[in-house]
Amino acid sequence: MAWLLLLAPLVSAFLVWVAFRRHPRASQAVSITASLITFLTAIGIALGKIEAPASLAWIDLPGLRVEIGMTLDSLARLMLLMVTGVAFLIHVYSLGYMAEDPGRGRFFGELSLFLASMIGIIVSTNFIMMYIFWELVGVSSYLLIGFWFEKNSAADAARKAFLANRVGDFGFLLGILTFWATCGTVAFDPAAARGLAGNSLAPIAALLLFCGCIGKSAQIPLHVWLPDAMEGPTPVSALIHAATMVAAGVYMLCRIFFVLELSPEALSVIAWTGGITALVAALIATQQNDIKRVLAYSTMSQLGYMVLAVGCAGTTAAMFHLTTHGFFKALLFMGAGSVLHALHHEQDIWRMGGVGRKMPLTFATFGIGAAALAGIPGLSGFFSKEDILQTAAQSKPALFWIAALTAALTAFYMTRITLVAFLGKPRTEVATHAKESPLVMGIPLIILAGLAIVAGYPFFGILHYLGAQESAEKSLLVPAASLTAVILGLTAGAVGYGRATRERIVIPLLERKFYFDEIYDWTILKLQEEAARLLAWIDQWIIGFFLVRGGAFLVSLGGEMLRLLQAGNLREYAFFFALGAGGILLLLFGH
Amino acid sequence: MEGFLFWFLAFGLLSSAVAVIVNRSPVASALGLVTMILALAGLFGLLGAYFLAAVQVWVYAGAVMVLFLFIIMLLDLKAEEVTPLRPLGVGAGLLTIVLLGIGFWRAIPASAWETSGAGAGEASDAASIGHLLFSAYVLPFEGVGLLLLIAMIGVIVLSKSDV
Amino acid sequence: MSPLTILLLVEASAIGLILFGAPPKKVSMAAAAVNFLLSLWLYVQFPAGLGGYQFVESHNWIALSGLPDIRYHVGVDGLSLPLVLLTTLVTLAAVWVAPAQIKRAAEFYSYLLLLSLGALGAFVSLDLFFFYAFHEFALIPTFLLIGIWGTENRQFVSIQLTLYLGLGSLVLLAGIIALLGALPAGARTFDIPRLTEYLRENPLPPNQQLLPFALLAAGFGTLVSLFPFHSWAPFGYASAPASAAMLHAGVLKKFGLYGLLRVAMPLLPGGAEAWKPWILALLLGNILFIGFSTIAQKELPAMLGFSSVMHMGYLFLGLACWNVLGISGVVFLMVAHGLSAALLFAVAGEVRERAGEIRFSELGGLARRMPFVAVAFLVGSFASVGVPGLANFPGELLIFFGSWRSQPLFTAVVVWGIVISAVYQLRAVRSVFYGDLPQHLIQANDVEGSGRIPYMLLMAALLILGIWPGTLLGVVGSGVRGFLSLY
Amino acid sequence: MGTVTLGHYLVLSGLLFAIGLAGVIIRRDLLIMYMCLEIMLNAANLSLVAFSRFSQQIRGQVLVFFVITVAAVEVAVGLALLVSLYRMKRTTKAEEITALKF
Repeated sequence: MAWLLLLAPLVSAFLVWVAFRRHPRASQAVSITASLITFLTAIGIALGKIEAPASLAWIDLPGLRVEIGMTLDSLARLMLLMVTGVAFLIHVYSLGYMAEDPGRGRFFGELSLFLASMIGIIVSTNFIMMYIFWELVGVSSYLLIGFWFEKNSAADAARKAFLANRVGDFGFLLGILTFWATCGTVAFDPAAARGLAGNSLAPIAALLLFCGCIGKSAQIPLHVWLPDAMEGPTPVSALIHAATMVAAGVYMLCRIFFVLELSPEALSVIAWTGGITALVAALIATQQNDIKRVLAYSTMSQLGYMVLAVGCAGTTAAMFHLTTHGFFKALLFMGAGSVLHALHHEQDIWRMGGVGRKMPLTFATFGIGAAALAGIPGLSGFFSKEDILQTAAQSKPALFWIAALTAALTAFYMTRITLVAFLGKPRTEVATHAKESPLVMGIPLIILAGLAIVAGYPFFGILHYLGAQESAEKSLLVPAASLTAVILGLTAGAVGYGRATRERIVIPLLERKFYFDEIYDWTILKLQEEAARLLAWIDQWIIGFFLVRGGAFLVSLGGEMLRLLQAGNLREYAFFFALGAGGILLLLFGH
Repeated sequence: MEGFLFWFLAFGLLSSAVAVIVNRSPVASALGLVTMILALAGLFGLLGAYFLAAVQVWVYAGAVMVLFLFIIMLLDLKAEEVTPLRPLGVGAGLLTIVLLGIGFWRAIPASAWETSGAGAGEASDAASIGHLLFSAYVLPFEGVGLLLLIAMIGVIVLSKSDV
Repeated sequence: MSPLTILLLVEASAIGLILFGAPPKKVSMAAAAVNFLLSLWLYVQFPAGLGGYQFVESHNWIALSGLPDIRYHVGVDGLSLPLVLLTTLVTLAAVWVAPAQIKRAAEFYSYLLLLSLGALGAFVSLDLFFFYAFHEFALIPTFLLIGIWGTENRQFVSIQLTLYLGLGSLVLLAGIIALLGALPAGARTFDIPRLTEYLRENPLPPNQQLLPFALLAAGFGTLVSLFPFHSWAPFGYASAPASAAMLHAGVLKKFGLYGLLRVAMPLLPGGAEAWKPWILALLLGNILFIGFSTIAQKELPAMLGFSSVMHMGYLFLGLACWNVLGISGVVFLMVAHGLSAALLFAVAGEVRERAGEIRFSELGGLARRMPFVAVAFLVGSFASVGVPGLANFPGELLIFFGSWRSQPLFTAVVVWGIVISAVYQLRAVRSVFYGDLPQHLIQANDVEGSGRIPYMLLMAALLILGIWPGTLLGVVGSGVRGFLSLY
Repeated sequence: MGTVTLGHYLVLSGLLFAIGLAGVIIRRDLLIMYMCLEIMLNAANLSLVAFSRFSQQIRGQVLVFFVITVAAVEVAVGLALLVSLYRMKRTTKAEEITALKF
């Protein structure tokens, strides 16, 4: 039964690919059914009605046994519920959002493929299985970002996303190889990992494995793909680049925490990477004008939080925040998508304004999401963020202050986009004519808004599910600091953008995203381009021309020279004959 | 006596061969060739091959030399005043002589210097050669006959198909 | 009669029929289909548990004094059977995608079949003489196919390719002679199983293995485009007609690897050990040097040619590590690379044919006009990049695992190749199929109807092997274990 | 003067052959080169007869008989060729006849 989790979306993707690409209705039906089946199966698993099946041997050779199986522990169950639930809602939402797109048949097939890969990551029992689905998630994300392939920017963004992920996967694969070579297995087996304990390879393995997370969860320095990935259709942004795929990196860290915890050095690196990413992304987010980009940077920033939490050994806090973030970030993206849908894909917040009055439902739900993200007490984001800050304060105080600063910035930029986009007067023609989106998009928004409110409370049971113990001592400093931060951020946002009709604060460094893209363009891309051109030149001229054709030239030159001897002069021939005959005689009898 | 005859004929043989090469006039060269053939016939005789000596004189000195002289006259060849010998060619020729001379010298097995007695054994006569020709070598003999025929036809064709 | 002989006879008689005036495309497709089904049947029938050679047939052919007996000796084991299956499948696809209206069609199709026949013969031969001769034999149709039906610069390219490969074969021949010469006269034989058995029991002294192995490795290496003996490959494939490129890059090129696997490394393990650092250094050239050169290519077929050279680096790595994982990975990846290269070259042929353009700068947005071709290219690209779910991934993975234990740092550098290949392959996708559709490509149209079947066959094979590698690994693994347990 | 051995004859034959070959190299006129060829053939004949004599084998002389016959044939055909060449090229200089076709 549990195989349905993987099989249903895979079969759906395959059917759509083979048969239904040109038949949107059939493809929608198949894909949504598949997603519903996975959701129901996930519920069944969570309720303990469905057991994990026996593993199948995928590769079985001496020295390497790779199984395709299912881990259904509490970590996986929680993640399954969140992913399949959000995915199902997004499938439904896409019905409305993509209703007019001629290629939506293909779209739903790719969504199914993504869902299958994502579930694969969650249930994997070993590193290789995780790597397989890890890569597949990258592929489906490539396909979905490049869904509007005729747009140059989308095509480029897709490629960039895949490559950045590939670089991360390179490290991930090396980490797997290191782990396997030391521990002799690729299974998630804490007992086997003891081989790594005290070994000088432990930090190396841990950090290499972490590379996978850097790529997938868009941590600095491989984060550049995530904002560009917003070129994809908005449901994709919501599903992949907010709620699920990018969270896979954090999930992976929790899953392999038994390796990470062997090396405190590696944990610090992880925590600091997370902290810096959280801060930098939040800073950038304050200066972006594209509503989806703001959300993208905020996603990055929140992922930084989670990574920070893992680095501080707070996997429970990380998973908690991952779940609540999944709900409210999906909500925010879908709300933004609803706005874009109404505004004919106008994404600049300065060209919106007053949308809130035209689209009350969207505004209300978006507002709830924004408040949750900002960490306003009483909403889910507050609880989970609190947990992370608590963890950080206990193990790495410096990071705690960074995290608190980030919290203030988060409140600030969320206030900014909400105020600018939804309140005030419409600033453009399209904004004036905005209409509320259809109900098929509205219902998922309402459900998610509900989840975004309640998911943090103890009665909802996420923490309990993760098996967290109430920690005895809780510093009062943490709630105080975070509350202050949120209030500061809100006030600054409200003051700064209360009635703004244009940008008042311009910080080029932040607007240009710390020049990451430019630096990469100038260094890595240029360098690679030049190196490629140089090597191709060497290959063509030194090896292909000079050596190969030079060799051929030498041979033909030798031929030309020997030809001079074959001039047809009888007397020369006779002389050579004499030389030859004399030579042979001397050779035979000369001793 | 035999020794003297050998050295005498050998000297004649080599000097007339050299004469073929060094003489500028084709006619003189041809005459040198004749002398050489005669000296060789003498040596054949000294070796007891009287029949061959006779054939040598008939075929070479008779038929072949006449042909050569005939052609010389026909083409009206003069001494090589227009195309004198070149030092390079002469050097190469001398080198050839030295090289091959040494080569052949070294190639002769030591036992050959002990095999003397040219007088030993029967002098071969035409009869025994003829006997062999018509028994063991009858097929090559016929073949040579055919070759002569072909050559004859070939020569006729060559000289008739003038442009 | 062994079914393997039947495979050869089917192709030979198809060539005969074509020369006697039968419709070329139909006959060759029928022959290729029969062979594919037959080899599929062989594959299913193959008793993987038994190990050793199956479907063996052996006759005396030529016995010359002073030379070992030359025997017609065929058979397959877990290493060669997958290659036979690959050959018949790619042959079917190659004759199927070939245009029916082509100048001198009878010759064209009989050369294609000859090429396939040569490859097939080389893979099933257990006699060194036939093994070598079949491959040499296949070079002739390659030369003609490029020289007569090739595109830009075909005369120069066909001559360069043929001379280069001929030279490689010559070095190879010298290696075979050196190997046999190093044996005592009584032990000299062309029979590969007997040679293997003899050398296992009486290995040559290490210093006597050096020269034969170097010659064999250089010869086989040239045939597989080991850096820096690769210059024939990229532009040869770029100029070749699509079907010929499919058969050569997909199938015939694997002969060199198969030869290293079957002859050079098992017979001369000491030589292999001694030369291993060199082979590692050269394969790094394949992966990094050629990998970067691939990025700079400006035309689709040339880029595919370079990428095919680059991927050979992984195969050499798998051979060099010489353990169960590595060798299984090599056999698996040979098949996978054969399929993906064939698919990509076929697509490049369609693009050239239908869009009339191969330069990246002039192409773009073709996915809108040719969705099916675009999907095929995407699948081929993902396979070649090593995405899980497609056949290349398990092969590459096994090779990395096989090689990691003995040289982790080196392997780490090589693994970077997965990023390089993603860079150039996705760039190709981007510039050919994504983005704006230029005005001059508006009239390009898609492959329709039964023309899609060969692409579907190749894609299906890639998918099946990628999703469940056990379909192939069962046979390969048992073959490799049996094979390695001999040493 | 001493006894004459097989060696003497062989050296004589070798020298004659060398002179003949040197003649082919030195002289530039086809006709004379032809004569030198005859010298070389005769040198070979001499060693054949000498061997035949000293090893008491008459068969060597039969071979010489054949050689003489073939030499006669060769001279006839060769001279005919020479004449027709001369008709075409108006020369018998070896250097001026270097191509295989005209």
